[in-house]
Amino acid sequence: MENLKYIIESLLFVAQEPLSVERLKNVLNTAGASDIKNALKELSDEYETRKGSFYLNEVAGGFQIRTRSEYTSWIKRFIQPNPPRLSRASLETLAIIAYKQPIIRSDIEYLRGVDCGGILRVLLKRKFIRVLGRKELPGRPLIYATTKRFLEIFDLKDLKDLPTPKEIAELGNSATDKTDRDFFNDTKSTDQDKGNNT
Amino acid sequence: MENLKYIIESLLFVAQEPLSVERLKNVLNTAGASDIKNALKELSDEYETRKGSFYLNEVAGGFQIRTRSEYTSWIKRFIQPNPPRLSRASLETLAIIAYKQPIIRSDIEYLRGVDCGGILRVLLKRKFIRVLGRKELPGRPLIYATTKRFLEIFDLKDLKDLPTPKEIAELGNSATDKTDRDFFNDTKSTDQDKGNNT
Amino acid sequence: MPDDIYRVQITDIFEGPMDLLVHLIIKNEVDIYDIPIALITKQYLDYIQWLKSMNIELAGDFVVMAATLTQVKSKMLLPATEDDEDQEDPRQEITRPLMEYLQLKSAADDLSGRTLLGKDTFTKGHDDEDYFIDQGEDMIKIGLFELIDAFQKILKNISSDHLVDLTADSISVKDRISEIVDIFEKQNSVTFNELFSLKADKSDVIVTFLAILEMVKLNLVKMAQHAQTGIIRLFYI
Repeated sequence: MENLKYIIESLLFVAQEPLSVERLKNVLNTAGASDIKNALKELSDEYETRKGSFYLNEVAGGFQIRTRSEYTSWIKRFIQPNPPRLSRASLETLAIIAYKQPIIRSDIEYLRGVDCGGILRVLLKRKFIRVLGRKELPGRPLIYATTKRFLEIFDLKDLKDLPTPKEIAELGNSATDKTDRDFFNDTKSTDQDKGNNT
Repeated sequence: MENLKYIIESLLFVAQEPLSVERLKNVLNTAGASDIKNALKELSDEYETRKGSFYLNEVAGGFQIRTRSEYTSWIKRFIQPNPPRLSRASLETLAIIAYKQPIIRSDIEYLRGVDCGGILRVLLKRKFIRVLGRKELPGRPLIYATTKRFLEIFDLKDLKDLPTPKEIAELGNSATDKTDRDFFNDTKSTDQDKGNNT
Repeated sequence: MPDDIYRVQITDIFEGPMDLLVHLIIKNEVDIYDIPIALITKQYLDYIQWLKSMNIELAGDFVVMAATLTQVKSKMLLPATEDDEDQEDPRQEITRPLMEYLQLKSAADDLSGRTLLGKDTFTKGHDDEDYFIDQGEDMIKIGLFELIDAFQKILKNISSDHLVDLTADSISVKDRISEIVDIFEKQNSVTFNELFSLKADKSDVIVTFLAILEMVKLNLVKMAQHAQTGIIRLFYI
C-alpha cells in the first residue's frame, strides 16, 4: 500500500487525540503493525525535511500532528474570541438582559434564582452589556443594557430585530425533522460520482 | 518574512473555521495582503505537488485545510462522521433561502407549497441560516439568509459561487426557453457582505 | 392505474401537493408545458380521496391545490372568447409554480452533490485544550438561537412579575382574576401549573399569567417555590 503514509496522515489530521499504532491497525485492517510504523517514520521524516509548521509527535502512546513551538507566539496572537463562547449561566443572564433591558441586578437574579454578580462582571468586561445608569430605588442599583457589540456578535441591526421567543416557538417544533430520512446518508442520493475534488 | 508561508500554515492548522486574508493580516500585522495571498498560493502549490492527504481550500470567504476526498472512506472507518444531516425537505428549504435570500417565511412556503416552520427552526439551530432582520410588512416578519457556516459546509467561496441551476430538461420534452427564470435571477442582488455570522 | 399510484404512495409519502403533481407528471410522461389537466386533476383527486379513505390527515395545502386544479380545469373547458385571445393559458397557474419548484429541487440536488464538509471532506481535528483556555465550565458557542433558547427556558420556569409588558386585554385579565379568586375560595392554595391547565389556548395562558402577576402585585396571593421539586404554589391571603 504505497499510499499508506497519506492514509495515516489523513487519520492523524482529523483525529482529536493521539493515535496509537494499535488504533491505526484496527482502521487499516490490511496493514500490519510494522507497515504502519514504517509509514509513520516516513511521514515524520517528510515533515522534518520539509520543516513546515507542524511535526509528528509521539505522545501518550500514540502519534499526533502538532504545530512546532516556533509558531506558538503567532498562534497565541491569533486565538480569538471567535466564535464567542459563554457559559450556560452567562448566556442565560445575557438573554434576560437582552429581552428585559433596561434591568437591574436584583430583577435578573429574581428571574434566574441565583446570584449574578460574577457573571455581570464578566459580561461587562467582555462588553456584551453596559451600565445605563442608576435606578431611583433604595441603594440606587445599576441599570444594565446590552451594547452595540452585543448586536454585532449576534449579527443584529438593532434590538427590534431580536426574534422573540414566541416567534421561534411559532416556527413549530422539529416534528418535520422526524420524517428526516437522513438525506445525506441516503444511498440513493448523489454521492457516488465525486471522488475527485480539488 | 521568509517564513510567512509556514506561519500562515500554523494558523490555518489551529483555526476552526476558514481564515480570510483580512483576518490573517490582523494577526500578521507586518505582512501586507499581497504577501499573504502569495504565501497562500505557495502553500497551496506545495500541497498540490506533495499530493498528501490534505489540500488548501478556498471557501466561505477564506482558506481552510481540508482532507482530499480520496481519503474519505478511510476517515469514515475511523471517526463517526458528523454529516450535515438534512432531510430532503430541509435541503430544499435551504436551497430556496440560498438562492432567494433575503427571504421571509411566507415566500419560502409559497415556493415549496408546504409549511416550513419546523424546518426553519432546524436550519436556524444548525446555523445554516440566520435572521437578518425584519421586513417592513404587517407583522414585521423575520427575514432569513444563509450563514458563513452554510458556505463552509457546502464548499462555496461565496454566494456568487452557488451553481447556476440546471434547466429542467428531464421532465418536459418541449423547449425549455419558456422556463420561468425569475426564480434565480435575484441571486445577484443578494448581499454578499452580510455573510459574517458566528 | 390508480393501484399503481397508491403503491408508490405507501413507500414514498409525498411531502406536499407539488411533490404529488411532479410525480403524476412524470408517471404519465406528459409535457409540463402542455399538461393534460383533466387527467392530472383526476389522478390528483383520486389520490386525495385515497388518502382520506386511509384516514390519513390531509394537509390543507393538498386541498388548496385540488381546488386550484379543478378551477384551472373548468377554465380550460370554457370556450375561448375573443377577449381571451391574448390571455395566458390557464394552466400557467400550475405550470409556473411547478417549474419553480422543479428548479429548486434541482438546486437542492446540486447542493447535496457538492463536496460536503463533514461528509466528503474534513478539517483538522482539535483537542480543545490545546488552544483554548476555556476550562471548567461547560462553554457553549453562542448564537442568536442559543440566546433565544436560553430565554425560552427562563420563560418556561418563570415565576415573576416581569412579563407585564406582554400585551393582553386588560378586561380579560380582570375576568381571569375573579375566576382565580373563585378557585381560591374553594381551596387555600393552588399550584402554578394547575392554573394553566385550566385554559389551553395560548392567549388564555398569557391572560392567566398576567392575572396572577397582577394578584401578586396587589398582594392578593403569595407565591412560593419548592426548593427541590421546583413546583410553584400560590397561597390566597
